[in-house]
Amino acid sequence: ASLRDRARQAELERDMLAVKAVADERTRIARELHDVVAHRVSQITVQAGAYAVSSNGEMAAFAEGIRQIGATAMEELRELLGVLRREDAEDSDLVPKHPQPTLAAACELITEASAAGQRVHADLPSELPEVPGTTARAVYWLLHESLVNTAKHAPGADISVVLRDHDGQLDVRVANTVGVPRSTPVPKSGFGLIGMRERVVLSGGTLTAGPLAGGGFEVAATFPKEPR
Amino acid sequence: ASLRDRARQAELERDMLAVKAVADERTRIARELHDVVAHRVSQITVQAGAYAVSSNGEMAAFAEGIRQIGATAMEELRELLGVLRREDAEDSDLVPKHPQPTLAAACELITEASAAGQRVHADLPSELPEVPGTTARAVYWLLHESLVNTAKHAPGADISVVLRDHDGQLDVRVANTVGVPRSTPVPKSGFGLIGMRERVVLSGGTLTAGPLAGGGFEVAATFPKEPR
Amino acid sequence: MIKAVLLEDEELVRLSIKMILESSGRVEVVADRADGDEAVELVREFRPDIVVTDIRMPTVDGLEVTRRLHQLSGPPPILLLTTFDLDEYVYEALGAGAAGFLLKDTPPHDLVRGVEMVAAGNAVLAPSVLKRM
Ligand SMILES: Nc1ncnc2c1ncn2[C@@H]1O[C@H](COP(=O)(O)OP(=O)(O)OP(=O)(O)O)[C@@H](O)[C@H]1O
Ligand SMILES: Nc1ncnc2c1ncn2[C@@H]1O[C@H](COP(=O)(O)OP(=O)(O)OP(=O)(O)O)[C@@H](O)[C@H]1O
Ligand SMILES: [K+]
Ligand SMILES: [Mg+2]
Ligand SMILES: [Mg+2]
Ligand SMILES: [Mg+2]
Repeated sequence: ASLRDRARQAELERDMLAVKAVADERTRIARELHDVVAHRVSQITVQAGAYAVSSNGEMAAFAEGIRQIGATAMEELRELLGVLRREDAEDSDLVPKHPQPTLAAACELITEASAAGQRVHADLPSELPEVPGTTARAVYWLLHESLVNTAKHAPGADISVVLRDHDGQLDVRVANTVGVPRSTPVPKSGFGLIGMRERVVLSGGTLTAGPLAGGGFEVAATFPKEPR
Repeated sequence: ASLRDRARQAELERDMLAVKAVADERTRIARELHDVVAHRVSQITVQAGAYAVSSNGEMAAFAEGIRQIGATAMEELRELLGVLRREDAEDSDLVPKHPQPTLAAACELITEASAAGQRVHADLPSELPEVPGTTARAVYWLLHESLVNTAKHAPGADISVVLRDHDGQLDVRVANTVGVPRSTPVPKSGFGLIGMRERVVLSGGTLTAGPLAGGGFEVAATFPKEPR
Repeated sequence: MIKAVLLEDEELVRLSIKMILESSGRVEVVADRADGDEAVELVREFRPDIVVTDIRMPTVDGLEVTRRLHQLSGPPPILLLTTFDLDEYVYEALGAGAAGFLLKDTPPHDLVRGVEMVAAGNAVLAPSVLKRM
């Protein structure tokens, strides 16, 4: 083939291959999610549904709680799979439809955690600043994961959440004390902080996370308030 | 740029872009899975765990069943996340990540099972035949699921694995004796054999699976050695 | 009382759905099986008001059940259940004559209502599918 043909061909293939590679990958992941994960979650939900109509009141209440979480998870899986399988390339970016996380939604996580019995002390600006969507999303998931992590790795700990809006940037800090040692170990996998860091970096911010000198744990991030 | 440069450049980019597109996509999906789906499943499992120790026997049994399915789902999610997160660029080729199951890898499962205390007797050809990738993959998962099933549904059983290479086809048979009855019931879902059958059929083979007349269980498949 | 035949290969799920339907006091599951292979015989024997069937089953799936039952004269209405609404089979089965389709994680009361609707001769579709059609 002439050099010109070769160049044109390679350019074409470059684009097509990238598209195809992503599509194949999506299909494979979608299949795994559908066949394995969604299958289990559906089992849980159906079974919980059966007990939710039981005449034993305590049992029914517990089962209904499980059923609702299961049904929500199924919806989220359907949405994720819908995105993975959606073929039209235009809106094929993986924007999560579900929580459209704003800073306000992020702050609500604090209220919910308190309601669920976590000991959170929050220090927020009187007015939430305007921030780009990627920042709001990163803050939302940072708070979410930090609160989950505290419940998981430091139950009963005192948690402090500080949001500070200054000099064109937004600082977020979540710190917790040691908490009560767990009697049974929890599974650790370490995917939470990785995802957190990626979201922060994607939004143009920086993150530090790690144990505190006197015990406890700290997550601290700084975000630009202007889109990059 | 000269045409030669343009061609070389585009060829290079073609490959790199495909790899990068897949990596980005994986990372996004992994985050979403962790933060949304795994979080819900973990909520279910934790709640069910709390009720599994309830003094109400019926409640405890129900909750323990749910907890076990939830824990399995979490393991599967972690595995999927591990695969999505595996970063080593070398083997980040665009083919499915899971173990890249070869016949040799399939046979290793037998060694691993023995090491883990299962009583396996294997009858393998002195030289493993060359088979298409879909066949190797199907054999791998067939063995994997059969060994898991035996541990789950017939603990302590004697297991026989036979691979026979003859007349252009590959026969695989896994059979087990009855084993020791379980004191607590295990969650049954029936997804394993369905997935197994799908994989076998995809490779152009046939499968029979079911209880043996004298007790025990048998899985037997025949695969073509040529790609379809 | 609505008489239902229930086909679902997973024992756990089958028992759960049976429990949900019967707890209403308005549905009786007259026969339940882990496969669709006996669907025609079951319908002949039990004369159900409805057949509630899983889509994916090991040998004879919900799609084939639908096809087979539709060769009978006066087949009972068929309600398909599926784990997932994205199942390619859903559309095919509806085309083959199923009267409705619901997700397995439909809330218990809606599941019972769905069975009543279909048994009464109506069509029922999971909301998420309606959205896409
Ligand atoms: N608030 C915290 N208090 C104490 N230790 C923490 C806290 N947050 C994180 N850690 C430690 O950091 C590790 C990594 O956290 P990360 O969220 O990445 O993973 P994980 O919570 O173990 O698992 P998952 O992938 O499910 O989130 C944890 O395993 C834990 O040891
Ligand atoms: N080796 C075996 N010995 C005895 N019974 C078995 C064996 N393998 C499978 N079975 C029976 O066949 C059923 C279906 O097996 P299958 O692997 O499809 O599902 P499962 O193991 O119950 O659940 P999972 O979806 O987690 O694999 C099992 O529930 C069990 O009753
Ligand atoms: K199913
Ligand atoms: Mg975590
Ligand atoms: Mg199994
Ligand atoms: Mg099924």
